[in-house]
Amino acid sequence: MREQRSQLTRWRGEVKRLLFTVLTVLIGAGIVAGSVWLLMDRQAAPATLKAKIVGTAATPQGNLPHATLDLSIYPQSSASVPGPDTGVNAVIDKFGWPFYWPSTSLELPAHSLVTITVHQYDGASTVWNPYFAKVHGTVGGTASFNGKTKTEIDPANVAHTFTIHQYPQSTQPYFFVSVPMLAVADNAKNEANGYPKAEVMEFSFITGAPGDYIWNCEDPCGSGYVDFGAVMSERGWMSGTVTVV
Amino acid sequence: MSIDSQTPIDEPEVPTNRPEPTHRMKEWLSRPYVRRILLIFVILNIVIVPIAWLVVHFMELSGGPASSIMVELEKTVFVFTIVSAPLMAITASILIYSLLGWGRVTGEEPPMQESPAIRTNGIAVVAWVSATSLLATFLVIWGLMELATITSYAYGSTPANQQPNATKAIDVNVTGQQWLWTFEYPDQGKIESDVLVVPINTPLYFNVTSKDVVHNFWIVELGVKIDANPGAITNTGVTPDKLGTFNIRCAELCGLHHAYMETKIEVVTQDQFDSWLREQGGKRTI
Amino acid sequence: MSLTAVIHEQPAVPQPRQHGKPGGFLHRANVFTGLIGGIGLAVITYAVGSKLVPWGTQDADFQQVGLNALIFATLSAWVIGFMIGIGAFAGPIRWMLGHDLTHEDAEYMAGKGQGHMKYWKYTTDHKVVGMQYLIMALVLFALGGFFAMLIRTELGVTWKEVFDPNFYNSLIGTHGIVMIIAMIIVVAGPLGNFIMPLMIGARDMAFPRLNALSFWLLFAAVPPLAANLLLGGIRDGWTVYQPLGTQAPIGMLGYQVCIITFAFSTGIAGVNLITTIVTMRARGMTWNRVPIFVIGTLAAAIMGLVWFPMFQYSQILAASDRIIDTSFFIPQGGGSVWLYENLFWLLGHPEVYVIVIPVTGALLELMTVFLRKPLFSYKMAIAGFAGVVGISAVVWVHHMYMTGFAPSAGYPFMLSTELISIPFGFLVLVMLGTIWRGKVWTRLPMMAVYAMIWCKIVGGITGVYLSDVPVDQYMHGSMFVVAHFHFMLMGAGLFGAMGAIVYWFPKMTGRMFDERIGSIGFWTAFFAFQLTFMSMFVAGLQGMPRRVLQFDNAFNISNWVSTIGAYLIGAGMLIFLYAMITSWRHGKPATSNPWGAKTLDWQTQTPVPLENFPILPVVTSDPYGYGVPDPYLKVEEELARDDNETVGAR
Amino acid sequence: MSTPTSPVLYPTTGEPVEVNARRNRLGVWLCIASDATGTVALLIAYSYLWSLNVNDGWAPPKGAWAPAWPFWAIVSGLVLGTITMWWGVKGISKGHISRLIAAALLSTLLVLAAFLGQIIQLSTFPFGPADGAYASATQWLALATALHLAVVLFLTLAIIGRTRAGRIAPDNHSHARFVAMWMTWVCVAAILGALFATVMTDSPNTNSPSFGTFQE
Repeated sequence: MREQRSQLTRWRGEVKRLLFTVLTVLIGAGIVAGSVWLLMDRQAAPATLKAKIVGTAATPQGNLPHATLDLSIYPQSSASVPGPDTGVNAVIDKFGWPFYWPSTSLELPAHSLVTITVHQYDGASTVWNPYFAKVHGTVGGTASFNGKTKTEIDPANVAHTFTIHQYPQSTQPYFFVSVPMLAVADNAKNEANGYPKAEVMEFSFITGAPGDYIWNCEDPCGSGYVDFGAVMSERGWMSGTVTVV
Repeated sequence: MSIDSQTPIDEPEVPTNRPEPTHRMKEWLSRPYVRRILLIFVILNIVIVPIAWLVVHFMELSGGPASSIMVELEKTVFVFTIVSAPLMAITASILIYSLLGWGRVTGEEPPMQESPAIRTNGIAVVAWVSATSLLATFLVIWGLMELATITSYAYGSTPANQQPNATKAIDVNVTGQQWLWTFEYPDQGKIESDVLVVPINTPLYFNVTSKDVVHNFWIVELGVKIDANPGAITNTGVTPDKLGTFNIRCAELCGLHHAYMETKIEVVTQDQFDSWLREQGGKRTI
Repeated sequence: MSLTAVIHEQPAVPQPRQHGKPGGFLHRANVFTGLIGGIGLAVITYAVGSKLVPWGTQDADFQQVGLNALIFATLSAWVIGFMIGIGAFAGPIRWMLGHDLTHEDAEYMAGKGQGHMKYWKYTTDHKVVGMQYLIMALVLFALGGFFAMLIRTELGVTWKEVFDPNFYNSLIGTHGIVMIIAMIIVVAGPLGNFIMPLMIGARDMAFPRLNALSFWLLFAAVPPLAANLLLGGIRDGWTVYQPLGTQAPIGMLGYQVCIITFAFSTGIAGVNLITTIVTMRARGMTWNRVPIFVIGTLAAAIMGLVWFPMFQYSQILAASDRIIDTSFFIPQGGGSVWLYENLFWLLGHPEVYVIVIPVTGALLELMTVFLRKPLFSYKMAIAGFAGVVGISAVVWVHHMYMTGFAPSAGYPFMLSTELISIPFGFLVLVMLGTIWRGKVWTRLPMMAVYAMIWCKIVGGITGVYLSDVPVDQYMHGSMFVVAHFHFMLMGAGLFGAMGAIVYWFPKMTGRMFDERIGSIGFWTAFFAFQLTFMSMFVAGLQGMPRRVLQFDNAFNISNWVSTIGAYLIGAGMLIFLYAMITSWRHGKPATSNPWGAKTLDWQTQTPVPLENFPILPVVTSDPYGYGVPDPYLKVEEELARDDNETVGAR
Repeated sequence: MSTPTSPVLYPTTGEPVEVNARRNRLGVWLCIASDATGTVALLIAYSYLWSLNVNDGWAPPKGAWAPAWPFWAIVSGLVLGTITMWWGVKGISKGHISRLIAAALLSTLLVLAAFLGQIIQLSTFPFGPADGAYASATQWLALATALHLAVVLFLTLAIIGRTRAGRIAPDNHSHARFVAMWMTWVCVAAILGALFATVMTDSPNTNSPSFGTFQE
């Protein structure tokens, strides 16, 4: 009789230990899964900005759907344009960070001509690498700066650049577009909306098959060592994603 | 103090008059466990050596080798795997046999039956040390020779010293900036590109630098790798000998978009290269 | 073991004047006052500092003026305030004033009659410090393992970014440095402090107060490191190559303060360990009778002591680059990135041996017990340790083959790096020779020996690839490197450490380790480990660079395998942890010598009394007197007789 | 006075003070070794940047090298203080307690002078930290000396305190000796720093590639 009870208690002990072992693992898994979910939620990219299809256009590659996209670059957020405040590093002081607006995660249609118009309100900061003062990858290798068509601008007069480049996927078409953004003169006076008169850049390029790409500004406009810190190293301000669908 | 001058730990526990070495060798080889371990050793070698082919296969998955340097690298990896296989095999076979052959003991209490008190064994020590030293020496010599070879492949075609092969080297200025590679052909009319387009079988000479932080310029299938340092120019070179498009990656963490700091190298024929130069507005100088 | 007089009860030792209660200020100080002091001083510093430079003042770069200085001062203030609060400065001040410790003071500080509170105080008893180190290591492993799970999640989800790239870069950096610190302390901390003095028959460490200091410095160093994730993270891997580190946000300062503090902790611990081993061995423990684990600890302590200041200064100078705009690593101002890499790797490589050597020593120690065999060729083991310590000083450039800072340096450093594999070979020989013909007592610690030898061989062979400049030209900066050093540090280091901790668990906690559950966890983790990092080798061979969060589809399969394996490792480690905690709380009570070992640490009773040995032991032989005469010697004798007869006949 | 029959015992552990002193001496040597590698790290940094002259950024603007005499003034103050301390140690080993107190007092004053001199030198360098690599390296060498001197200051003061409290006696004066040993090492470190900063000024590398450009 006592035999059986001791048997029973030992058996109970075994089961209990087993359950607690499994429980420990489950708790660990729960912690990891929960924090992954939290972090993804915390670091969500800004709402996607889709290019609008406005018809078809004749291109070197024949008639393609024509899509347009309007972007603006603000020197710093204001009452009229709040600007982004995302990312894990919200504690870092973001006063005076320039940013692309309305969004930095873009979506473009595949196999079509895309025309991007940028209203640029920020001042100049010399670009390290003169390569990025030239226009690359657009139709005809040119862009229109305030209506004037050029292939490059003065490196000392570049405010930012819009540079799309390759995602590390060998299966998707190579895609590279880089256009410098003309700077506003330092003595330009502000208008009603609190910003000076915008410089307008317009350029078109042809997208290939669907794929994921990223873009960022190549003109050091941040802070820290060689001005590539701060805003230049944060998603959602001077860099983002480009999805071709 | 007397207790301090006790017997040293390597006291010889073997009789002073040993049998002749040949006899002892025969006797040793006749021991069953020795034979079994040797058997396992042979089997393991048969299992392990083929890994050498596997390793090289993995290295070639992405389309290489596309240069003589890469060929040398794969050869080195292959040889190293072969020569280190026996080391792994002997270790593994002893471990395996020790779990099966010499008598396992289980239970809660410290085992009563004790193992043979082998303090040391001069023959084993000498054999092991000489074997590992020989292995290391071989690896060093092989490595030094290979290093000399690939260095000559890389720099043998620099404008500095008269290169053996007739074709003049093409200089390429490689600039890393967060997070893009840009290439400049100083002798071809300073044309610039985001993709590295080069003619086949022509020596290339890279001047690599960085605009900001440390990057690492890695042409995977060509076996070229050198850091791009700010404030310094590093040089390397290669002669591509396979047509096709290969990967250029950044192999040194360089910030936000390090993972995306990739581009292509297109190895094309001389004619294609010339026409590419022309449409880039460059001029042919070779 | 003959006996000697009880030294510490000398009659009529003239005592200095007793100042106040025993322990003086330390009577009130504990970790909570430490936290109060640290947080208080940090807050005050921050408030005052931000008054000096009003928040929001921007320089031309829109950078917060003096932000770096402010944060650095705040974090340092935390460290200093904590050390004040815990009472670390009481000793120096008493020494300065000549108020030396009385015997009562010393006994109070050793935790006499304080129950569990002594684990929360500036306690000098080496056993308490060892326990504190053990808990600290477990906490750090939990933290680093958690980061590892996040990293593998990102790499397993190959079709999208799970995390912000910056956060991912901070993750890999924090995971790296947390695990490195944990691996450095996991054996030399708990076992080096708790077990080593017992093994050499000492009453305590040579400098008990430095012992407490080294632990609490480590304790104070961790919060700044953890804080970096809130301050923008360290976005450059654990090596934080400059000038990327100068570009990174203020989280970098957390890393730098942590390393500067931790280097002090390591140096102090090194001084303490070396002095203890050299000067406090029991009577009769001549150098050829010292247990091999003690030698291993000595070797590690020497390397840590000598090389850590290099690392410390690399971080001090990097911090000054950020704070006062010096240009040690800033090329525009004449600084050199190669200088940082050299200073970093001058420690960075010996540090690997600081991790691996004590583990090797511990396993060499315990395998004699589980094989009931003497250590095979003690002298070879010593030579192996000595060789590694010696050569480790001249191999650091093999981390820099591809930096191009001196292309011709590849030749000599390839030589030295290949040479260091020879002393490592000695250690492997000692392990194999000890296993040779031994009857294995298959307990968990012994299984760790098998695990370690396997991982060491794999890591060693892949290390041979990487030590070779031409091969490194392909492997450098690829996933292959990651897999290699995980085999060395985690495979050989961590699994070995798990075995060592299981072996000394009864002595440290007074309870037996639950080996059934423990083995489940151990083997799950071990085989999952093979899965994870073998497939990582494949990814590296295919050309996948390390520290990337998105990569070519070609690497997907091996990364999925790695991620699955990593999750299994996590599960195994949790099971092992559970086994540890339950056995700690209500495991089977342990006898004083459950393994039947011959070293001194098992000769005193369990739990170990305050001054370890009621009477100090005297050593009359080395601790490896296991085993019976070799049966095959009879065979040889017969052979010899035959030979002699043949000789006589002639 | 200790006699062979009854050695002076260390109160905390009850061991003879000689045993304790031998132990502590090893500890001091190890601290010196560790601090030495730190100093070597600084000297490596100095000479490395000196030899590279990256981006032609070694020399301070308009050749404003740091004047040499302050370095040597500071070093001489420190060396004098060390000699005095050794003199006091010799004294107490002969039994003159007052001589050790006097020596410690004197060397405290000398070291204090050196320390203040170091602070003044740091604040009056003809360049700021941001003025190139020479400026950075030199200022850190000076800063390291200042930190060393601060530690020494504490130690010499402590010797006064301990001797007056009777903790340092003719038969138990190892701590005074240790402090003198440490001061000797600090002298070596300071002299090395001064040598580097005053002798290795003009960089041997006259044509260094300037930042981020290709000039062969």
